[in-house]
Amino acid sequence: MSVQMSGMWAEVLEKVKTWARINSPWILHYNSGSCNGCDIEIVATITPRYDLERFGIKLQGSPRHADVLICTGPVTLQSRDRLKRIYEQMPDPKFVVAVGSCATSSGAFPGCYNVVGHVDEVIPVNAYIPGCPPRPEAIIDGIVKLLTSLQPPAPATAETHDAQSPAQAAAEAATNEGESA
Amino acid sequence: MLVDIWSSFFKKPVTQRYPFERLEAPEQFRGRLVWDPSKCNGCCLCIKDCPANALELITIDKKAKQFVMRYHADRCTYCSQCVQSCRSECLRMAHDQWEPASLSRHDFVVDYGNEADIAHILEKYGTPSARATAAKTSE
Amino acid sequence: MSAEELLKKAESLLSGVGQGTTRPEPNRLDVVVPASDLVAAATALRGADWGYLSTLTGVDLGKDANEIEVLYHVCERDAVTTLRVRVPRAGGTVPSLHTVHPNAMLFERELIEMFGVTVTGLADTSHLFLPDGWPEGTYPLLKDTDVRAAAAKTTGSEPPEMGRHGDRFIVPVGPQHPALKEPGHFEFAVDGERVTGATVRLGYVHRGIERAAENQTYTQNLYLTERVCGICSHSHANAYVNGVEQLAKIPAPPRAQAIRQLVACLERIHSHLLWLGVAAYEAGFDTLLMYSWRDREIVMDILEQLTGNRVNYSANILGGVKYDVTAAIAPVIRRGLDKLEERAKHYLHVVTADTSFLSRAQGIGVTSKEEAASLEMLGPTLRAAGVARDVRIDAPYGSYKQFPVTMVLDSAGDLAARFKVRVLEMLESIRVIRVILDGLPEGTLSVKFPRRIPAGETISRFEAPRGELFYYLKSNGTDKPERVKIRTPTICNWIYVLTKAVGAQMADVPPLLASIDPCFSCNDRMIVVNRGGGDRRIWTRENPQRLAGAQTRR
Amino acid sequence: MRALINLLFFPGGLFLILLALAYEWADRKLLARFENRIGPRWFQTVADIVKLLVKEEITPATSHPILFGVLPVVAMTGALTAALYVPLLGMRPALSFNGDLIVTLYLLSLLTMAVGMAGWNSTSRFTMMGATRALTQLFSYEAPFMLALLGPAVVAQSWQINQIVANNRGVWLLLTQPFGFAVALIGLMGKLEMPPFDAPKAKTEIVAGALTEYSGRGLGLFHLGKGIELVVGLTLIAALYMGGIANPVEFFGKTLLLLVVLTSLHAILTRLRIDQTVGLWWRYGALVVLLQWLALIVWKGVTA
Repeated sequence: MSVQMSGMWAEVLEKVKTWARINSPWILHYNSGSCNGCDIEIVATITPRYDLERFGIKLQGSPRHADVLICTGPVTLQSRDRLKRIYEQMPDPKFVVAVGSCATSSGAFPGCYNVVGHVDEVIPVNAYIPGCPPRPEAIIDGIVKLLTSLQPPAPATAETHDAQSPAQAAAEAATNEGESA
Repeated sequence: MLVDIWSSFFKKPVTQRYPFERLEAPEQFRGRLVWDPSKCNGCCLCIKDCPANALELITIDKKAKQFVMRYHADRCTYCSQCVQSCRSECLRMAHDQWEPASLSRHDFVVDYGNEADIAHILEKYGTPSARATAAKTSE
Repeated sequence: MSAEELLKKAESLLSGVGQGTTRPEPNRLDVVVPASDLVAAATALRGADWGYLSTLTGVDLGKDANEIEVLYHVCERDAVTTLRVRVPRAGGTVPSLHTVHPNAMLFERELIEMFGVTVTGLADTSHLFLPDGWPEGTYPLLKDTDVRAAAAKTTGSEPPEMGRHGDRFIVPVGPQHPALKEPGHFEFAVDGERVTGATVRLGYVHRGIERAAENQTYTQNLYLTERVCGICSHSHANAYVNGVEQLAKIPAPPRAQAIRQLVACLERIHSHLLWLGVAAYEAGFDTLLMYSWRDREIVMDILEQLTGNRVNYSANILGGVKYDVTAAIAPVIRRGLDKLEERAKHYLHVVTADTSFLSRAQGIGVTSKEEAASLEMLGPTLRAAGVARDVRIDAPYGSYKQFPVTMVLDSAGDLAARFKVRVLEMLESIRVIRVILDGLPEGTLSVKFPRRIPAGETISRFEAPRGELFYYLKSNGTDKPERVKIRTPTICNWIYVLTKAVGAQMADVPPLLASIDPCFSCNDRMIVVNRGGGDRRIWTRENPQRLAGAQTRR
Repeated sequence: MRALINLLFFPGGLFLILLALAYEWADRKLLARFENRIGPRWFQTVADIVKLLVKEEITPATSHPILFGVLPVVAMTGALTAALYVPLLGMRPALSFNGDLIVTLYLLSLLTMAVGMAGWNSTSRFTMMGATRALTQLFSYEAPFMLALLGPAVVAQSWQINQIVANNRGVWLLLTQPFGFAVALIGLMGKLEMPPFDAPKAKTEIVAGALTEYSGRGLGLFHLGKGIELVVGLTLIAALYMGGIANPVEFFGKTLLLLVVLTSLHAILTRLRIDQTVGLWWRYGALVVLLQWLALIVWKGVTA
């Protein structure tokens, strides 16, 4: 399907692709050695009070179905290779969010020997959410920041859409959510 | 269970629409650490008691009690032991700053102190460097 | 029978075997036993049905003494008998106790890989916590081992064999799996839908906390022990703080003790509600997950307003508590509890009367009272089988004497009974919180606590939501502990799950796994190989002993 | 030319896909509201499908590549062709011949066969178990489901769907044959693998069942096939048991009513183990439907 389309068509297709990727990010959760404080906060974001499904986020079981890998914990030596293996199995385009101070920088376990430290020593990380554990709202804030960063950067010609500040972009990315709820 | 699902069908959803409605965290909430340079006497008790090596005190002028506190927000475990250990009460945890998420690692190092000192520190030390403690592999 | 009579009875039982008995604390008895007749001592205690083996601690006495001391802690209600065995540091050998206590097999494995002591008569001596590629011959808990270098030399862990095992069909439930909120690797040999063999490999969450605790100060360890497990963080912090306060002989003021018990009960409600949702989700009942976690937000808000964090409350400091139950927050707690009580009663009805739910919960993993006692299980899983064992009632610590808790028991011993016991424990916690709020003693929140703790050793037991949590602390007069031993409740329930998994339907295994409320980060250990052969094994009384002996890793 | 437009755009392909996505959205939104949460936005299912179609497709090495690519297309076409014989939106079905009820039922179970084949083809453990469970479940609910749908055909004396609808105009067979209706509805839940019959794709046991290895285009097509099967099944039951469908308003009213019933059953029941589902179908499902047929034959004998 790599036929070369004329400029306008290609741009529209690209816009539709990004729109779809922003509005239906399926997440896969992997705990690489965390004390499960962050993991219960991640599951809490899916329950009625925070309900991530209003952003189109669904918790998936298999790496094949997932777009965003949410990783917690300071990557113990035993789960280091499994983390790499899971990351390789996910289809492109994929993103990684490191949740919790342990995933961002070995948080409360600097002195422990069986710990690699932080997730981005093992796989490339796109967004960090420190906190021990971060509140569910902070996790949602991190994911929204990641999603808005996928928005195509405002092209040189300003007439398509003006440069948006992240907060405004966050509102616009999920703006339909407002009226439909 | 049938009564349950139909009663919740007609009730308003309990979902809190976070990015659009932002509820304040309770008064007691332990958010980001805030340091007040005026009261600090450089005793470093907070650095000794921190379980995550998240605080570094860089002294510019001992006698005039001029310090710059380098706070690693990503290492901090928000346990507020430093607030408990500090005898001159110059540390407190802001209950309204709890959205530290960011896309790059370098937003997490916060330098507290007056601007002149911080500028002086930055060009002297350059990018934030971790205190090479024995237990922690340096960044 | 009071602690005094229990200890006298133990002393008489061990009179022939022990070389010297001392009473370091009113409820503890130390008996020095030579390695040769350790099994005789253990059998003497076990024969008279005196208690269960709570755990086994190794202590490195240092280069000059050139000895390792192995302590076997046997607990019966509020009395603790410790059998002390000294072995040379290099090449020390200790007989295995797994024929007497099935759980000893797991504790001995930890001893082998952490101290290098060889245990005779134990079939499976493979790694328990350490990663697969850990360099041989380096023992992390010996004082002179350079753990950083050993960790750097660790090679990658080999992925599970994805091929078929001869005739059997292996279903891997890998470290990443929707049923597991935490990493653990299970392999179920399956023919059709029936499970014929089960192996488990945990250790994915082993961070090396016990070694890290030895070179951090007592204050820093407070927050390290709290992060062993996120759901029962307060239990770990409390057990550690009780231990240090016993060492320093400075009890926390009564108001602080009461607030600690209040936060412990709130944590029990939040942990059981969380478990209710996850266990229902494993059985495929998503609506109950959504409802129980929606109601759990009430107790999370209370905890956030009281202590400032939803999960790791860090309420304790050495010698007291950080936050006070002010007149402003008490009514908030009461209002929340009224709503929670009404919802808990509704869940009790759902868990005992909903036919579609009971079809997946009744008669699954049934355990008789003797079986549960012989397997030395812990926590609500044990109480659901009818064995009355709860540290808060047997050995009340802190303010549990002032605000007693009544024990919740059931006799059916299957999955539905465990749901029922945990929901009733929630209602019981709500009642106790109200009693505490009414009778909160006045007084200061904390007392001055020295940085250096006088030399000594102590044992601190605490009833976490999943069962008895055992802490052994040894101090050497400096501001850093000499040894911190943590034994978490989930490790004692693993043998039960694996033996019950054999012969069960594949679809019942996730709910069975969830029924003991496993907390991998709590116990981050365990590899048990239970090939189970081809035949379907009928469970009988003496199976625990024969099974434990037959563990062979092919 | 008009038939082509009919086939590709209006009651056929594109419109049907959008209708399927709308029904899937209604199902998810309803379930969310049962669980007291907001639920997905209106364009959510469209975004999901578009994202899946543009995602990278990974073909596992151990599976047969051509079969791996073809099976989703087979599943999709099975569901689409079944929609030709069904009175969508109250309009005359595009194709209609004597005996098309049996063909529709066969085409509907073609999708489950394709899922079973896909599970067997990619040899990971979870897909193998998912495939065996999907096929066992197929053989357990297929017979009672078919018998339940043939009840109205016997009353209307013909095997042609629009003939049946015409003869039973205005007679709500829901009342005269209640057991048949119940078995048909629950059979549809078994066919769509909605909980309590979602053992073949039980998330907490075998990850995603037969579709674990699929990503991108293949997963999207299977997902669409399931959505279309939901619409076709609902229309079929509404047409046969609820006094036929004359105009779009009646179509939407009746099918959405059935969808509400399905989703509330989905919300309150726990997932059944595969042996429990087979037991339930063969012991109770078949028995009830045969009793229904016995009553039908006796009643036919009396009135004839």
